[in-house]
Amino acid sequence: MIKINIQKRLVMAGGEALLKVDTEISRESFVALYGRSGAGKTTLLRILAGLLEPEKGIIEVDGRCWLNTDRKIRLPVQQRQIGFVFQDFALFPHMTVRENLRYALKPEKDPGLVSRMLAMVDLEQLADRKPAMLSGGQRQRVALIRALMRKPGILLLDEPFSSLDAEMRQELQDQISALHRQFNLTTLLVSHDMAEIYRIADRVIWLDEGKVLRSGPPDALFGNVRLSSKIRLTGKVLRVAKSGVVSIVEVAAGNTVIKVVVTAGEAEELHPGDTVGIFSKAFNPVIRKI
Amino acid sequence: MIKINIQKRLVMAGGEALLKVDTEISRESFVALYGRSGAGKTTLLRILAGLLEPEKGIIEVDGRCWLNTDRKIRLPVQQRQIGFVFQDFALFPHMTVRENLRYALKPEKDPGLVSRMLAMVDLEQLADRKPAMLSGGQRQRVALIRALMRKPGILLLDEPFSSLDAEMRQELQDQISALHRQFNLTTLLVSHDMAEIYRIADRVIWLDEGKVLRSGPPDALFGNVRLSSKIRLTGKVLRVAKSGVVSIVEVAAGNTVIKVVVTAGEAEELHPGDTVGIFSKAFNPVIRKI
Amino acid sequence: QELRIAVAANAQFAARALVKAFREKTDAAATLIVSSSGKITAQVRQGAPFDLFLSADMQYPRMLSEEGYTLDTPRVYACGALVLWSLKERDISGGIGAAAGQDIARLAVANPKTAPYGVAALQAIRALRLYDRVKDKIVYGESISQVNQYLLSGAADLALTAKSVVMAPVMKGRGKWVEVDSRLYQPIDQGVVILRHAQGAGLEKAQAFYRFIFSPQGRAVFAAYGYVLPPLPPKGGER
Amino acid sequence: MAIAYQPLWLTLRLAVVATGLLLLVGVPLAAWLAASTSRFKAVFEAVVSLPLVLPPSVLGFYLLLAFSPTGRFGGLLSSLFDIRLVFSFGGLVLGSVIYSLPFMVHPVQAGLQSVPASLKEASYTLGKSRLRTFFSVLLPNIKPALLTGTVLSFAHTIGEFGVVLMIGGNIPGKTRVASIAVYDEVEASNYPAAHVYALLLLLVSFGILLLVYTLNRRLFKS
Amino acid sequence: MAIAYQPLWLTLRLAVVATGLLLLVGVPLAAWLAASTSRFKAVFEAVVSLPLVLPPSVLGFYLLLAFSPTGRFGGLLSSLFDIRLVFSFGGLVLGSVIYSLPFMVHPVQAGLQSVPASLKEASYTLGKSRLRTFFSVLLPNIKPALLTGTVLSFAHTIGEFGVVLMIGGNIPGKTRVASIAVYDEVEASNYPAAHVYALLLLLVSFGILLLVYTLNRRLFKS
Ligand SMILES: Nc1ncnc2c1ncn2[C@@H]1O[C@H](COP(=O)(O)OP(=O)(O)OP(=O)(O)O)[C@@H](O)[C@H]1O
Ligand SMILES: Nc1ncnc2c1ncn2[C@@H]1O[C@H](COP(=O)(O)OP(=O)(O)OP(=O)(O)O)[C@@H](O)[C@H]1O
Ligand code: MOO
Ligand SMILES: [Mg+2]
Ligand SMILES: [Mg+2]
Repeated sequence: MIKINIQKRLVMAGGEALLKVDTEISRESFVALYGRSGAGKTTLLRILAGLLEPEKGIIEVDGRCWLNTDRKIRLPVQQRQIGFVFQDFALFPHMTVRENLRYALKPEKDPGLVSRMLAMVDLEQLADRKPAMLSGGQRQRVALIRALMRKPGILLLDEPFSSLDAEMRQELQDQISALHRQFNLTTLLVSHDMAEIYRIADRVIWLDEGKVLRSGPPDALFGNVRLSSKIRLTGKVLRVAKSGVVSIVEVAAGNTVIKVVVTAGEAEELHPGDTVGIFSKAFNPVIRKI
Repeated sequence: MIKINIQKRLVMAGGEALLKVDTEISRESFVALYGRSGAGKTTLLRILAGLLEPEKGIIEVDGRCWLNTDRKIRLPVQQRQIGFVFQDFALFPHMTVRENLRYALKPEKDPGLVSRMLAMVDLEQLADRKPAMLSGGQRQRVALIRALMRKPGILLLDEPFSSLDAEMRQELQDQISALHRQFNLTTLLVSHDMAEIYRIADRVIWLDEGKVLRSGPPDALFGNVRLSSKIRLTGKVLRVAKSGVVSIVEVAAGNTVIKVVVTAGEAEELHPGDTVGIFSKAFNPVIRKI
Repeated sequence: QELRIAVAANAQFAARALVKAFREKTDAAATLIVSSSGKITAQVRQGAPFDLFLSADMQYPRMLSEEGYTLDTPRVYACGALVLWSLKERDISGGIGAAAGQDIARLAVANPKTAPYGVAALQAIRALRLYDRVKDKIVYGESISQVNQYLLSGAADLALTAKSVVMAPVMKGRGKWVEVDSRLYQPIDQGVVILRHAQGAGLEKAQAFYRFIFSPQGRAVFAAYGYVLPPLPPKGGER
Repeated sequence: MAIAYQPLWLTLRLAVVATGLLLLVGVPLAAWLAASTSRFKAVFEAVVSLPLVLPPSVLGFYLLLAFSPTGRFGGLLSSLFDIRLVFSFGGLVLGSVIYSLPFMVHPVQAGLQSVPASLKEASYTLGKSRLRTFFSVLLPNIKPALLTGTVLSFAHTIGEFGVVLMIGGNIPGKTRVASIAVYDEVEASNYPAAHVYALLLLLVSFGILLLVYTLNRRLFKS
Repeated sequence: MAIAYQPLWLTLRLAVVATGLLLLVGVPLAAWLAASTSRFKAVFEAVVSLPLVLPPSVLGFYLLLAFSPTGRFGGLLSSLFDIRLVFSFGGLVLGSVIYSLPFMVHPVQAGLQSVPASLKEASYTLGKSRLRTFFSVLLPNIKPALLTGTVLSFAHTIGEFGVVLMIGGNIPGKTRVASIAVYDEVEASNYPAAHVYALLLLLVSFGILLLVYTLNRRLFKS
């Protein structure tokens, strides 16, 4: 069980604001931190890791006090047994990929782990390269497995999949899911991607301007109506084009553009940029693998 | 018209490989570079920008020769009239956000542009901050508008949306689309996100191990059919749950989770992680503003 | 341990010859430590391991003796003579007055603050009422050695230096020089003292060398280097 | 005990002029070395450090030989431009610049080598020339290194006296800088005056250095 | 013309020992300054540069006063540990270390300040102590700055002679280093010998510097 109750002043895009989080995370859960850019996700992760100190706050992990500003307790980063993947990767530029991993290894741990991890993310061939010679996604993978080398109790991931292609992303998500279960990890993942969160997280903390807007299981949070054969999409109006007596509204919804026929009266209320919901009463979807 | 015909040796994850691209990009098109991590996307962009020289090759833009290794021609980066958004943002750490933008401004350009751009990406409040004090997504937005300040002829974007939340991402995509049309830009965008590509690109170059695997319009390439009042969504299978004689398949599509009822036989072919298309024959959508 | 003799720069040539002769005679070796009298004095005060000090004047050894760093009072071993020196062929037979000439841009003189030869040189210039005419041509060398360097490098056209310098073997045939009338400056009495550091066998060696300085052979060496010899004391300098 | 302030002024003038020149000369040289991929780069790097390994007054002696009107370089200067480098302020400046060159070049080169390449590239893609990029992007990003080079050069020029003593000729008001003045007092066993000079030199230098470092922190923070 | 090689050996020994000590003392000091947020940081930074602003032989004079057995510090050392710092090799080493300190501290501090904080943080999250992080992550990432500090200190110790002459006393085989030997020959107007010494000093130093820079390039490339 992780208890967090912290306060920190931040200067946000909309002026000064307080990052104020009071929540509990149960052991071995997979929690996603969701929220707009600048909401305070990275800051919260850094406070958990001990890289940043809040003005006021308490952090307790499994009954052990990591931070208590009132009692001036502050467990050093090193003793927090965490794995952290930085948004900018923070690979050591003077070490090769292998050396980066070996550095992370605890002395007693078996050195074969390095090779196994490299194989897992398909980087064996690049093991002797310096980070500067890697592509963005390759760097991200190195950062990810480096954080796993110590088999930490808590894994903190700051957008670890943002530069990965869909295939690699899914593969790594699965692997992290597996590792999460295998090593009984508690994982906190910063992500912007609802689908991703839906896939691997069992709880979401939705931050907005430093506050917890909502939190709970992903499907409850993202407000989907679970009714089979019913569809509700949200999207943005791209264009409203008159076509005879009716108008055709193009709506961008996720990865699709949907054209909807509306009456002239309805069309008047719709303008490009509007957020709209699309509902369907009689929807008989057919699913096909591609 | 941009003609590219280049060769460069790369050390890929799977050993050495040749980046070999021979293609043409028409003026004012919006081209997406798609491909796995390490496929050579960034490298191609850097070669186009003049930041990297291929072993052999020709680049011609609107009849003007930018590069010809045989004739030893190499137009300096500065004269290529490009905008470049780096994967690591490359903001100038000693300048504030505003100064970063002002630096990019051509002397003759109106200084009001800086404020307008800042407003566009919702960063006015942070204009006087140094990049180190920004969140990842905020940095990305600054990098993006900085590249646009010079109203370049060709815009090169290396995963410019990877650290943005869905809303901001969509907003910026729309803005780039608009700018692309407004300034008659030719835009090359590196992206891993099919949906994103589908939304804003009109052509995709799919790189794999340094070679062009396929290229063409996104719907042809990713196989989407656009029919009004018809819906076709692509998504990923999240879960397949038996429910009596039928099974319920949960599919993540964009920002929505859709549940589809399938027969037991159909369910056997579907596994979590599969990419699927969802079609509907009889779809009578209702649209409502929210 | 070898005898360590600290010696002022101007006396180093004569001292070197002296050490050689001493060695031939007594088979005892000595090491020279060449420095400025001021530095040597500062170092002796802080316990420098020197046995004997051949100064460029009487003032420094006198100070040391008064402060108790020596075993006796200083005694004059030689009187320096000032010479006017030129590398180029030019008429300097008229003495320092040549420095006022059109063709002379720079006259090198030792810094009177740090070198006794500088004091003497300025006394001579003043005595000849030349100071105002040459003062803008004067460049000051930290020591006699630097004055020599100014002349030898061609940076200065004329130099007022010690006669012992131009008499030194390394300077043979380098330019021409004339002696400055010794009545124009106060005699440059150079003193020697045995330092407190000399003890036991070292003291015996130091005393032997001290005696050698004042022996006829030693005096001949100083004479050969152009020094004026002080009159021998009635009892022959035995201690 | 009369304390002459002239040497102090002269020293400050010398230090300011020499440091200024060192910035003008050393920074481009450092930039060239940092960017160079020449096979002989190591040779040039070693050569830049060489003035250091000679004792200052020996270096001064050789500079004296070189600068003297009867020497080649000095003769040329003297006949062509009527410039005399020995026993003149100009000579002191040149001598100090040569001697302090490594203190400027090395730190700045090291600083330039640590700037991420993407910053330079970003500036190029924004249409900025190499020169503009150098001044607007590279230099501001190596402030600590520039500061190091400036402080080391400045302090070293203040304290340096071997070279200056040799080629300057200790001419009051012209080439007698403070370091020589203190030295003279020590040599003359005039310790009280030496103490006063040394203290003055320390205080003034300390004041300047403190100002520099404090300003630097201020500027850095904002 | 007899060339004594002893001073050369002594010089190399001095330069190696002093540079080694400077690394031991200067690097931690630089690290402390780089990390410090103390209000008095600027004061400490200025103090580190101060040995530079005194002429070497004047600094040497004050060190002589301090180190001498009749002085406070020297007296303490002499009575407690029977260590004598004046006119001994140990004194030369200490004097050189004090005088060359800024050449080590400043570049290294500047280098450390330019390392991105995230590298340090990443190492902490990997459970590595501050010390381990410092040696395994920070130092390797400021190689150019370390090289600068080492080369400047080394070269400067080779060429330095004012301090060494004053506190060493120019005793053959003990404190007569090469720089003093050249100086002596120049002082004795024995120019041929001076040229030979100077050339030797230049060649040896050049050789060492070239080796250092070449090795550095090699190591960097791999
Ligand atoms: N400086 C370099 N020298 C040699 N090879 C390099 C260099 N930089 C990258 N590579 C290699 O070239 C290949 C292509 O890299 P590139 O950065 O173009 O990939 P990418 O398609 O942009 O990948 P990502 O989506 O992960 O950013 C990679 O396998 C990488 O290891
Ligand atoms: N060092 C800092 N000092 C003060 N404020 C900061 C600092 N770093 C970031 N901020 C501000 O705090 C807010 C939260 O930043 P944070 O990095 O936690 O955002 P985030 O949720 O991770 O966003 P993103 O998704 O863009 O990475 C932002 O508005 C940012 O401008
Ligand atoms: O022998 Mo000196 O140093 O010119 O007084
Ligand atoms: Mg963040
Ligand atoms: Mg890339």
